[in-house]
Amino acid sequence: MAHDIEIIEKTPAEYNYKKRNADRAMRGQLMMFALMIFMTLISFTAVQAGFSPLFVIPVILLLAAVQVGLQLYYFMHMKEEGHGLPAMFMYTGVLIAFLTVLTFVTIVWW
Amino acid sequence: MTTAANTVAQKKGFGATLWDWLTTVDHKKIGILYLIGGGFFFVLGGIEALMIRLQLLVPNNDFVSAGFFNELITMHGTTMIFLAAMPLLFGFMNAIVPLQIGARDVAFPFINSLGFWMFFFGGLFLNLSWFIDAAPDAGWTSYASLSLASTGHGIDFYAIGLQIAGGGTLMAGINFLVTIINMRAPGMTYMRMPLFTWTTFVASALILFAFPPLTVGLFFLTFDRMFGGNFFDVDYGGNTIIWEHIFWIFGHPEVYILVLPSFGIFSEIFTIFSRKRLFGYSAMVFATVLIGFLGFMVWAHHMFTVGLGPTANAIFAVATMAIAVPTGVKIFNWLLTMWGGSIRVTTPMLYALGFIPSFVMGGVTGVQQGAAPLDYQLHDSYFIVAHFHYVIVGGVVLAILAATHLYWPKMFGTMLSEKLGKVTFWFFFIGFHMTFFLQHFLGLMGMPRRVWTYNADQGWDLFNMISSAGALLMAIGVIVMVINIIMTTAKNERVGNDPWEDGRTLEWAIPSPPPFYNFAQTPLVRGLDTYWIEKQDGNKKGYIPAEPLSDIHMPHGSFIPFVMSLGLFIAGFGAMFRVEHSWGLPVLIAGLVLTFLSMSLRSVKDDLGFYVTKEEILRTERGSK
Amino acid sequence: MMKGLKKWRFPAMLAALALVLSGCGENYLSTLRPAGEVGREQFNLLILTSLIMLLVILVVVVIYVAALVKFRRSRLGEDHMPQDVEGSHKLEFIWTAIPIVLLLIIAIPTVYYTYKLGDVSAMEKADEEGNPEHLVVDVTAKLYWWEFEYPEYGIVTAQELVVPTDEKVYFNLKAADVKHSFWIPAIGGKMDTNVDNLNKFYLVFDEESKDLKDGVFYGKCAELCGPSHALMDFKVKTMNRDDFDGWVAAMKDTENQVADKDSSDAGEAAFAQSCIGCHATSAVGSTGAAGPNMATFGDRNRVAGYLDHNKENIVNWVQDPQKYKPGNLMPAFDSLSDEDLDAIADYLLGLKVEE
Amino acid sequence: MDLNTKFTPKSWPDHPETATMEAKNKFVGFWLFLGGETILFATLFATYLALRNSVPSGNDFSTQTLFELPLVFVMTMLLLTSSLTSVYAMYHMKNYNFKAMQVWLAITGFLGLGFLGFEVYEFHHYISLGFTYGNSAFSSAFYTLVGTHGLHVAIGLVWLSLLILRNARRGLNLYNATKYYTFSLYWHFIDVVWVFIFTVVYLMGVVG
Ligand code: HEA
Ligand code: HEA
Ligand code: HEC
Ligand code: CUA
Ligand SMILES: [Cu+2]
Repeated sequence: MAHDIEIIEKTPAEYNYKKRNADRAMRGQLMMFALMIFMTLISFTAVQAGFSPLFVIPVILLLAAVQVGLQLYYFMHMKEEGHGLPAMFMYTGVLIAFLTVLTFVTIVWW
Repeated sequence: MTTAANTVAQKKGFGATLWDWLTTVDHKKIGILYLIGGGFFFVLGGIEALMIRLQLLVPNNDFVSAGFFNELITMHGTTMIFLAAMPLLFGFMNAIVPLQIGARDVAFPFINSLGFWMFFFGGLFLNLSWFIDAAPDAGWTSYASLSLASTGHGIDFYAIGLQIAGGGTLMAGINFLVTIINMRAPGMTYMRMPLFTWTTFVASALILFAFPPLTVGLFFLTFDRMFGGNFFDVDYGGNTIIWEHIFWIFGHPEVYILVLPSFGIFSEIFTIFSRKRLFGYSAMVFATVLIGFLGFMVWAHHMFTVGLGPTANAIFAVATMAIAVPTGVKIFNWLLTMWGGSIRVTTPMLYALGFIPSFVMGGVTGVQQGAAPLDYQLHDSYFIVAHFHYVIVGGVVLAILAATHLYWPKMFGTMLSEKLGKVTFWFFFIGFHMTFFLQHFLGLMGMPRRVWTYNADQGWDLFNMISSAGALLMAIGVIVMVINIIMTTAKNERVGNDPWEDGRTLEWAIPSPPPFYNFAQTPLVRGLDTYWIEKQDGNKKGYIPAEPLSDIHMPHGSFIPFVMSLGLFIAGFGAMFRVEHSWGLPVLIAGLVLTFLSMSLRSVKDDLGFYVTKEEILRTERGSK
Repeated sequence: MMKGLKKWRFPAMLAALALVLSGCGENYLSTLRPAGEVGREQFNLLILTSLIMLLVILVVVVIYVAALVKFRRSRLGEDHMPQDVEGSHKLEFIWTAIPIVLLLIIAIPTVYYTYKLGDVSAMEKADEEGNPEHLVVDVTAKLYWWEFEYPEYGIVTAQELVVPTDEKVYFNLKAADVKHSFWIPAIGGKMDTNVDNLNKFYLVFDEESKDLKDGVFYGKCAELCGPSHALMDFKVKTMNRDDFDGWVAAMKDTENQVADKDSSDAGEAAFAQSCIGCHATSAVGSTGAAGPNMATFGDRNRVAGYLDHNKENIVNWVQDPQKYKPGNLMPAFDSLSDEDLDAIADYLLGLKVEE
Repeated sequence: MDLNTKFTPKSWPDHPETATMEAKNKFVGFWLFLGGETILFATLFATYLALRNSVPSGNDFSTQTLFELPLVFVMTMLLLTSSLTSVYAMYHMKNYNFKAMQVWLAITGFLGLGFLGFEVYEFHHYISLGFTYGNSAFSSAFYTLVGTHGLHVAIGLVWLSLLILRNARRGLNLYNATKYYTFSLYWHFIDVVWVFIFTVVYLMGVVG
């Protein structure tokens, strides 16, 4: 329970190690951010450029999916340890979400 | 506030006791609150059912009017599903699951209490429709074209009331999930969890994924009816089929939300009263998960006649049938649990024994309905009514009644009379088959469901009469049970830890009822059926402690959940009467402000709980010996 | 159990079950006494699945009873400690595999018939002259009554569907106000009439209805549609193709049969005064009227779909329709004099196209 | 646990957001909640896709006549950037640098506010064109989907303000570290939803 929390002082070496790791992770995050912005730009340009919808729509959907993956895995740390369960529930959610959307674009009609 | 939650209730005055119940965050007390609330609504829904059957007793009856009949069936279905069956199951889940996993409480005691009060106020809101304006009358499914056309405020009550109660359910679901994920005692791996815990887990996951669509659907309905939305209004480009999909994306998982915990309860009963571990435990777990998963792939079997086209119908038909396989695995595992066991037919076991053939009959008619072309005939006929009462009453209600007898001693410390319990069973069981068996044939003989009356000489007269008589027997059964409860409570003969003598899981290792902190020391789990293992090893204490005796951290009670739910309740009225009364909008805003203010109060005022001292624990433990 | 079940027994059991079930219900209303190809296919599916289900129930009950008899504690003694078994892969395989096989047996005809019954491609087919090859009826479901239009012939009727036997009849289904569902139990499964779109399906009528109790098959509304959902019945008259063609011709002859205010017939005059705005008396036209078309009223079997077809009921109905069908859309005409009502009823009963 | 336990950057745990039992519960519970939110938004998206451009006859609003990409682009950039700033905030949270965290969070809040401002402007503009909530099924579905997202942003801002103000003088501890962390999860999730909104609603809307 809560009162069991022990306060562990890190040694300078441990602390520096942690700090270095954190900084490296942060640089990674920044890279990912750049990537996301880049993909957003591509999406907007692709639409503005007026390519055929048959080409544009799959591309922007794919980019959106990739971008969301980056958000989840990097910004929301899903790639880190201890996220197995959240990941499982998110995947289930995504699957059901997909089925729902699929239904509504196929068998709801006029 | 309630640091004194541990002082025994009897010493308190009425006001203090009431306050204690209004503010409690103890999972065992919330379990009892759920039983009281759910029990009340079950009787209410039952009375509505009796009125339905009375109206259909003879042809061309005019016991109730056509409009009132539609209100009756709508409220019967809605009440039974949302306000009776689910809360009653939540009651047992709350009371038992934390004990089964060796936890002191649930993960979010505050949210647990909030979930209850939202259910309660939502149910109250819905049922006030009987006294204010009109009750909802478009069926529990509330299909959009009819629910938009329905005049008066009935459907508004439905949409807002269910919204509030549904929010509570969602919270309860998340709470159970996190409890089971995080609060398990050391050694309690996933594959050592009792089946009731497993089914609670999967049912809660279904809640997590099924209730958001309901929330959205109800919002659409609310907006269409009260705020100028056009989701379902065909004249404005809307589409009513969207409602049907959303409702059943929620609605089909909902029926498994009901039946899975029931399966869990029966799994416990079969093992206890066969004195044998569950046959094929891992297959049972797998089947539970699979049923939950497949439960999301089949919703359109309620819409075979809507005109989705042969491809969609064929896919959903086959997916539907697939669910029979894991369910069958469960049935046969239960049978094989009994096989080679030492079967003692107590009241709970009697219910379990009644459950097997009843549920199988209901299940197989479900598979028949899953055959789409056949369902074109069966859909919206009394065959469907027969099917779902066989699975719901034969599965869920029997499970609730069984759990009432099984867990009563654990929850209240006294045993319900076995003799009266068996009387209840036989009345209920015979009445149940009498009511619903012939309805299969009524459906096949052309009787549509939701009919307020029927002309004589269409060949339906006799069967309807028998069906109505059966409902009366069920009512007698329930009344006998109420008498049983009253008598038992009056007699108040205390029982020990393991009143059924063959208890297997952790809840039977501690006193009945358990002290408010449950386990003086967190137990160490060495295998499936922990308590059984310890008993076999001659461990008198019942479990091996995983920690030294020390202070226990407990949460404070809180009145905020009650106030938050009350705020939503008040806001509901404001939203509904916004258009015709000038006070509507201010009331809507006031209610929401009340809710959000109390919510922020909660997040701003840190509540770190309190500690029960070692000495106090020792005192309590000695007292209960 | 399966061993005893020799191959030939299965069809025999099918037949036996079919026989037993078909004793059930009235032949003009029961799905168990199908009078058309679609209904018969569905009935066969019912029998097939029922047998499989009975088998499943039987297996379960046999194991169950045996376990209960053999392993009661009262027999084994209080202290008996059963052996704990974890499970059995062999058994588990068996009871996974056998249900799968049984389900496949059901799934194959299910999928087959789903496509077969959903096939309406022939609906639009026309012969060289552009005449449709098949009869198509447009059904419009309205708050508590049914309108049937025959676009090919330009005629419309209400409450009683008239169709030829022994051929596929195709339906366009639509609801005008709220959702209903079109169901003729003895002929075949239902289909919803949505407010959003047209639904299409077909039925086949084998039997001429004149020999039935009321000379008609019963049709029902199967979707909750408001207070009078229970009373939203319709009737189906089936006749051979020749009779049907005769009926169509007679219907077409009502082309100019419009109630006249100045008619010498008091009933017709009164009707023209108060009722013509909603009720047409000529069968030539199309759907969309506010009230049922009356051109065939005298031939009908029921008033307002379910009341006995007599003068008294017509008069009562016109005076207070809400009393009979709560929530229906016809206003009460309680100010009409008794004579007028009487005359109107006579007039209506005289509107016939059949002899 | 005592709220006033003081940590130093060196004693601050590696994963303060899951250091206590309560924190673990909140962490898992919040992720599950996001799982549910996924379905909630999926239903809204599905409905929007089904009703997109579905207007009564004589009404000629459509995605193509209505939406303007420059505005959406600016909004997207604001929200994406705010996602990054909240990552910075969590970076400092993990380093036990309270001040920097608060500053980055405040920036996050302002970016969010900017986003919301544009959204209000956008809705206001559409409404002034006559594209009101009750205009058509299309408009209802559009406003409900985008509006629900906007509402999430607004709730997030209120939450964030409360967090910043409430803890301004207390500093970081294990009790509020989770609260900050779950907030950042929530904020990223809002961003995730927006990615789909700008793609599915606006970009696909303009493409047709
Ligand atoms: C607890 C609730 C519950 C449960 C568990 C079920 C279980 C099932 N239901 Fe039911 N159902 C409802 C509650 C429930 N249902 C309700 C409330 C409605 C109506 C809603 C409304 O319209 O108001 C409904 C309606 C409904 C329909 C729609 C009918 C219609 O309106 O046209 C269908 C169609 O496929 C269906 C199918 C099934 C199937 C295949 C199962 C399966 O899960 C059953 C599986 C179990 C078995 C099959 C038995 C055990 C298995 C074996 C012994 C193995 C061997 C078996 C075989 C090989 C067959 N149900
Ligand atoms: C959990 C779900 C549940 C349960 C338990 C029940 C239980 C019962 N149901 Fe219910 N039913 C539904 C869910 C449920 N039903 C749903 C979803 C519908 C569809 C609604 C719709 O179409 O929209 C439906 C519809 C429905 C119909 C069809 C209505 C129609 O289509 O026209 C009928 C008709 O017979 C019926 C009957 C019964 C009966 C007799 C019981 C009995 O089992 C009830 C037994 C209980 C009692 C008899 C109560 C006893 C108590 C007392 C008598 C009071 C004692 C007094 C004191 C303690 C003070 N139900
Ligand atoms: C506002 C429109 C309206 C007017 C005017 C109206 N009716 Fe009707 N009538 C209806 C509707 C709608 C129904 C179908 C009711 C139902 O079955 O739910 C109906 C049904 C009937 C029926 C039963 C039809 C059947 O096929 O069995 C009769 C008879 C009838 N009306 C007679 C009359 C007479 C006589 C008058 C004039 C005195 C009249 N109606 C005026 C709307 C109207
Ligand atoms: Cu029309 Cu029911
Ligand atoms: Cu279902």
